[in-house]
Amino acid sequence: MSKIGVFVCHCGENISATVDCAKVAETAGNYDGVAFSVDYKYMCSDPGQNLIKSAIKEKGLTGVVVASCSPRMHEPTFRKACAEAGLNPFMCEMANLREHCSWVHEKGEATTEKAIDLVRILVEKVKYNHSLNEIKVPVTKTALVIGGGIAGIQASLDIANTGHKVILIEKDPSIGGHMSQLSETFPTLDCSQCILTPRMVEVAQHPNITLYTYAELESLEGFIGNFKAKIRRKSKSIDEKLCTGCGQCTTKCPVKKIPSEFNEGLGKRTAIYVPFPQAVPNKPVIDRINCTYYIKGKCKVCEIVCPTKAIRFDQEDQIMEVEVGAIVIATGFTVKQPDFFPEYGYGKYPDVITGLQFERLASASGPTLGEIRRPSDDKVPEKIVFLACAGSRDPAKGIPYCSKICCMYIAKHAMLYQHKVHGGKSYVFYMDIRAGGKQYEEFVRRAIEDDGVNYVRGRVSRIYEKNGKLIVNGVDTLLNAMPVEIEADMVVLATAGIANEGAEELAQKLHISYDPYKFFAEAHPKLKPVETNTAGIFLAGACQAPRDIPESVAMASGAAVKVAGLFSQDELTREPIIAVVNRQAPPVYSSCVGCFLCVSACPYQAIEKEEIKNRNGELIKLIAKVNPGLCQGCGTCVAFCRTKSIDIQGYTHEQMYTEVMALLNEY
Amino acid sequence: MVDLIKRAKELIETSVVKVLIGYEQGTANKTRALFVEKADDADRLIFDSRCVQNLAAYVTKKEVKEKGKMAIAATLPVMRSIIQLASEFQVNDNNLLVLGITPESKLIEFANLVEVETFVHKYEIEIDARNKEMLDKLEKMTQAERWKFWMDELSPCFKCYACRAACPMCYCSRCTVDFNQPQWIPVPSHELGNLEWHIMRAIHLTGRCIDCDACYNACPLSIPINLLTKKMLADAKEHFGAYQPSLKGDHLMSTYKPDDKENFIQ
Amino acid sequence: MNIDKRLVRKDSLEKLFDILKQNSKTIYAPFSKNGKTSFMDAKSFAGISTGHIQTSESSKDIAFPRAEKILDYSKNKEGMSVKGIDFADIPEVVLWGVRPCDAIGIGELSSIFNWDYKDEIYNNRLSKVTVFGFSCNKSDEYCFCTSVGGNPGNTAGSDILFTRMGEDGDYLAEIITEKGLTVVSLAQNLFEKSETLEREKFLAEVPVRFNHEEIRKKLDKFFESKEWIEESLRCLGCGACAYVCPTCACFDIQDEAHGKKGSRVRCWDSCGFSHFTVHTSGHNPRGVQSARWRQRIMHKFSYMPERLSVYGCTGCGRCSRACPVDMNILEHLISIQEVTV
Amino acid sequence: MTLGFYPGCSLKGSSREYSESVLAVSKAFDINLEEIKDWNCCGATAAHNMNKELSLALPARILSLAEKQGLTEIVVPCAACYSRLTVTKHELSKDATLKAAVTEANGLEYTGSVSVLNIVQFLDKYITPNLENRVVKPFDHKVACYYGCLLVRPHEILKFDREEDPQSLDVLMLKAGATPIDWAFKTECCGAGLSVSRTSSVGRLSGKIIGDAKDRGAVAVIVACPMCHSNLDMRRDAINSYLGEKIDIPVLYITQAIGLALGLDRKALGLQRHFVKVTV
Amino acid sequence: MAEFEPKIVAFVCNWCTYAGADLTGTSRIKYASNVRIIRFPCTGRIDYMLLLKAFDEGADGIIVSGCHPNDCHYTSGNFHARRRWIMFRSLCDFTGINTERIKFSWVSAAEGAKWAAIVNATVTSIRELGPYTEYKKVAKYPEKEVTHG
Repeated sequence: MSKIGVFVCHCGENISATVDCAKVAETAGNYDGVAFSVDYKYMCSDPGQNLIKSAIKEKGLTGVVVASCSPRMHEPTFRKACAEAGLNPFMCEMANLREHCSWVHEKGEATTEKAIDLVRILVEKVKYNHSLNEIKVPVTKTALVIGGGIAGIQASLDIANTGHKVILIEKDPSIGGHMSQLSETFPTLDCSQCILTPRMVEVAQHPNITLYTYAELESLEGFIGNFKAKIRRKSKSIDEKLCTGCGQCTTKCPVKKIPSEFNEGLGKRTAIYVPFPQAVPNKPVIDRINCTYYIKGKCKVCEIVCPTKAIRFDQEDQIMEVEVGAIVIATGFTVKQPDFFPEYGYGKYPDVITGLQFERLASASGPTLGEIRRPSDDKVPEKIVFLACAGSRDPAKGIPYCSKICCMYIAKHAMLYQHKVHGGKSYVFYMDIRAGGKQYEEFVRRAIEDDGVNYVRGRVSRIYEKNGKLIVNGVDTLLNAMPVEIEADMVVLATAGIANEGAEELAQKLHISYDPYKFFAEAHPKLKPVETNTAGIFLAGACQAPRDIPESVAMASGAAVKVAGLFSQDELTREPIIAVVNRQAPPVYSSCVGCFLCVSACPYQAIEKEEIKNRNGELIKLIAKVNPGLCQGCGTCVAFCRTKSIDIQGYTHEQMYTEVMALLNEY
Repeated sequence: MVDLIKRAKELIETSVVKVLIGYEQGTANKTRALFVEKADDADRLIFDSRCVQNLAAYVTKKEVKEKGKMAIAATLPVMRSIIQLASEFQVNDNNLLVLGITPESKLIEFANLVEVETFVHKYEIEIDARNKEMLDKLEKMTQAERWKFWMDELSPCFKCYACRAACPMCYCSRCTVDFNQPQWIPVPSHELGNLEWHIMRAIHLTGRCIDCDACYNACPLSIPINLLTKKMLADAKEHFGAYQPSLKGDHLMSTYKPDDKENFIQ
Repeated sequence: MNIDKRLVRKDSLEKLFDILKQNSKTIYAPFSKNGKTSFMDAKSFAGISTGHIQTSESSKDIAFPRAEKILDYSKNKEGMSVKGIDFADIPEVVLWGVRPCDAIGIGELSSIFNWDYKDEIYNNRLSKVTVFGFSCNKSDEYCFCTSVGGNPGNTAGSDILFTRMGEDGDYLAEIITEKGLTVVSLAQNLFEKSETLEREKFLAEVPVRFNHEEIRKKLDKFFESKEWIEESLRCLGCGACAYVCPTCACFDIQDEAHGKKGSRVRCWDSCGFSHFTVHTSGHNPRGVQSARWRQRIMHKFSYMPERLSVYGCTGCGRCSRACPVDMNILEHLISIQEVTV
Repeated sequence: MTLGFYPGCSLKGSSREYSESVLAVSKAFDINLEEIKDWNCCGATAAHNMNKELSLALPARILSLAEKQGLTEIVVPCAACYSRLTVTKHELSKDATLKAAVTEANGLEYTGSVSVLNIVQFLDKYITPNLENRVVKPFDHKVACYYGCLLVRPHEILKFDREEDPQSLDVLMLKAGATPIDWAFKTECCGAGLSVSRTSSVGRLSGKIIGDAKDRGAVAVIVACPMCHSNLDMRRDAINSYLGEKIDIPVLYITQAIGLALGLDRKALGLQRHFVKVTV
Repeated sequence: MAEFEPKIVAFVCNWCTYAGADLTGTSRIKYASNVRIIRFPCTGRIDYMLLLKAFDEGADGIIVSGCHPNDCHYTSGNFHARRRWIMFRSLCDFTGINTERIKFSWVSAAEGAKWAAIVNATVTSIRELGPYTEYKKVAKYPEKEVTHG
């Protein structure tokens, strides 16, 4: 038989001014199973809490109902008080007499009646409460960072600097990401590599960071604090321990005409290669698709010239399993190939290039050593046209959203062009200029006003080649929609920033959700921008949406703090308000029939399949099982389950049913 | 169904399946389920327009499942049921072979459930004209008239649960009505018990019911309970697009679209 | 009491109905709707069905309702107060148009409710019922009353039995019990004396299909037979057969609580349901449908004869008609008779 | 085999040679084109600027007549007619009220069961599969395939070819033995309906088209639209005066070019009707 | 005769509407006292059978309320709930249950005033409809049993 204590608080006069607290306590005292009932001026005060504690001890209470303010205010207070008196904190419930009653109704019988009802609901509910223990989840204090661009680098360093271990994986042979490809950066025009490479080196040398380049996530299991990740380390075909990075092999490799990914196809590389001179690690990999040895079975020049005998033609991919407690995804983005705009002639005319290619042309480390020269004939373009929104904000043919970074980099490109090609003429076709950001608007104004870039508000309908010139047909909407025709030497398309190819598969491996554009979805657009729906997995940088460098870095540091916060405890303590699937004695085992509709309903991928086996190890049935590490306790599955086989602690079927019954009946 | 008999014999003789579920002549002018376990019994198989019982109700039955791999002579509604059951992990290619009987009464053997799904998807689930008319009639009534209609129709229900037993989708080992802590549905077949049982049944079948009318056909009192599930089918189509059982497991009621439309939430 | 035979003119039946109504009798009679015939509270004579072979449901719920409140309770400071049924509230009922196979079922049902404990509520309800039996003048392939000791003109269980003499003929009324006589006394002049009363040639012919005594003996050794499994594989485990049966008497007790107050309700249950015999431990002694189907047959043809000296089957054939999967009890009984044990 | 045929006004008037060549090529492949009886104007450029319901009712009537005539597939060589018919089908399929209004206005039942083929779709489906075997005189010339604005637009509705860089005519001409040039004016405006009212604009717009075709070495321009043909062929004087030179590149309908490759009689293809003499 | 005071049961989620109702309190906005709130973690947890139970036990009106679309604390509980409500409400309507007696709303934690308005509007409209006699008649176990029909 329950022994419940009811503690009615006056909250000074906040409650008692409109509610007859004595009557509430008296009525509650008459309910079955109520062993103690009292009203008091301030229940949350020390004497108030002591009243509860001593009643628990003296009367041997099995449950407590505190009728005072909102549980959102003082539930932790009273639960703690109960715990201190030896009562399981989850045997304490609160009736909200202040916010939901005394403050919103006039003094009178009806208000007191309501207060009585509210208390009765909780008295009946608490009879069905069970002692619950907080869930403790151990934490593996190693973070996995996926992606070695600026976001991944920043997140790794920030986590590593809090003293925790980091495993950083990067799919390419070097870390650095898109930022390493950039020439100068807006709005300060400082050299991208100059600010990035020290960080890259720091990553490589940090004692807390283990870096695996040429590596990808194979699979992920587990949950917050306890992930098991399988990492595929793609074969580099070299022994990294022996390789000194001397460069003999890359110099001698006979296959020299492979378009360089780093230079966006504007430069060439060899089959055994280091993507760029400042690469970290600065050790080569063999591109097996283009290597003569792998194609024809002979060559091996690199092996011959290698002074340390580090070449390993028979090396295989390795699958490595690591245990990590948190994951930061920083896989970045890619740009939409502009060939979906045939009218712009990308791919047809060599001098129509993308913004990223222009970065390489403008970069001192690029194929032209920083001189702006046309890919077709190496001439310096005298007239250049930049097209904004080549795919962005174009629901019909491109993507509906704004790629966000283009307005700024176009201004930068035009400015760099003006700085490098004196007397050159540059045009920018744009829809709107979006330069929200510190020093951003000023930067664009500088391009227009100081450097004389011609901004034309309008779109381009067609580009074609004529007599060695690119004819750009556009319109100037500020000039009464007059057609504009420019004979340009070069055209740069600000192509849309889109999610990486394979983002969807990665999201599925990680059990995180993604938006309609395949960018990874944050847990809350405003308040949880770096969290995902899966606890313990965080986002940094442009894998969530197109982001510029400062934003990527800020996100990375944000994610790092989330990881550090998680790692600051040895165990995660979670409220046991989670779902559970019932278990019964054989031969039933559980009333769950294993339809797994709950799996598709769960927002957290917290429901797994459990095999029920008999003593002989034979599979009897499959039932649902809730992973307590992943379940957040929303209860969507509970309302879904046809057989009522799944229930949620703290809001069980019996508790909620009883609340409804108690609300409408005399007890 | 000479083809079916021949194929059934082969399947049993070669032990591809242990049991084949089909129809046989029953008593009076009824047809009924036949479980062919010996090749000779296959001669009793028949198929004609009277064979409307949804045999898929048997594929989840413990006693039948325990026999081993099953084959089933499946009409279109049966195939639909099987796809829905497969999407709920109740059957799979390892335990079930489908011998389809097309609406033109052609026998068509499927290599796997994916093929069954493809076949099933060729046909949209359509509510027949007579019932559509009945739905229209009910929708045009006032709410009070509908209340009276259902109170009258449901009052004879004595809760024999033949509707549940005949329904392939009611395979739960413990139905909500059998749940008594708390007692969600009153057990007695009084007005409230009947109303809540039938509301719950219809909701549980929403997005799962393939409209075979097995529940109605089974009802010994001919209560038009299938109108409830038909209404849900029609409404789901209007709100979320036409329902088709699908192996993808994108169940109508356990998924959502952020832009689901309604006009009643303030 | 000796059975008194009287003539009731075909157009006197309505007059009889009206007189009963004038005497505050509640009359339950069969009416047809949606192709099903059921007993309903008859407000007027018009529309009472006569052409049907059998009603969909038996008339047992006149004394054993499918759901009946047996008490109200309320909790108070002093403890619990309980209010049972006031038998005075149970109306006097005439059950009109009962077939002999249902009428005889009343006796079989009563034997269960009076086996050991005398069920007060059941007996009280029954005491207020006067049964107007109507002989059968047609039958169908499901009927087998003659195989279980009944016949289409059987008087057992009826207070008055009417037999229509010819397609559009007058009625022969056999007044069987005191209760019947009491009713007749309300309308003496409608029950005429006549010398030309004939009966047998107007009754339906129902062939004897099996020997129930033989079956009973066979069942003693039949418990472990594979037949049960083979015959019941298609059984879906619903309760239709039990609920339409005139003699099935299983019930469940439910408490419907509303806070301090509540009611206790008796409602039908069926041995065909898979959860019928589940123990609290989870163990189910009748874990498969064949065991449940066997229970149904054994109970009616072995246990009841053994313990109550009556068969639990009147041969009405309803269960077979109602079954959604053609579980035909007659077919199975014949096959049991044919099988050598 | 028989298909429905909707010529529209141009094919009965200024572009008779288009009609002639379509019929000639069809005949060569044993395809009977059955004209829709009592057909009316499709409404073309004017109607949809004036009255939406009317602009749908006109093509709907044509489609209704085709249905009545038992035709399931109709060939519509004129790009403008094709555009109007297809747009109408699209609009009526998604708006039941509009459909009801249009049906009532026409007094003819409309179900939308007729499928509409433009000239390229028609050739693709019925001619191309056997074209290469039947070519007797390969059209061995450099050609500029000109699509104009209507043949492939609006893409959302027509869902045919790539709207900015279409390929379908090029592919056909390749099969007929020609070498299609890569040029930038495939879908640029020819001046269209300004032909009469602002001939000089047409001269400029069409001039750029003809000029580029010539610069890239084309010896013929291939079209699939009577309007385009008129502007590029009939307005050659205006074009020449804009370009300041005399260009005599002929403009051929796709069906004329294919007809030539098939070895059909030049007169049967109506080649004599052009303003710019067809020398290829 | 005293004015009919309807009994209204409110099923609300913890994170938005419950908090919104708290804000109504802290803002001291007055509203009708007929409503009793039952707190759920999320609208996704609200079992539609509970709504029927409320009518069974004599409620005259019901409010179901949670986070606005896209604002669910659990991301999608309210989206699931919405789908269920669409179907459940339609089924109720089809069986003749008066759906005017069930008010669905989105009330965020910032919408204290909206909560008060919803409650007041519901109380007013239910008061006009009167007690839910039809349902109550069915829900209470009939005093006299009859066979059927």
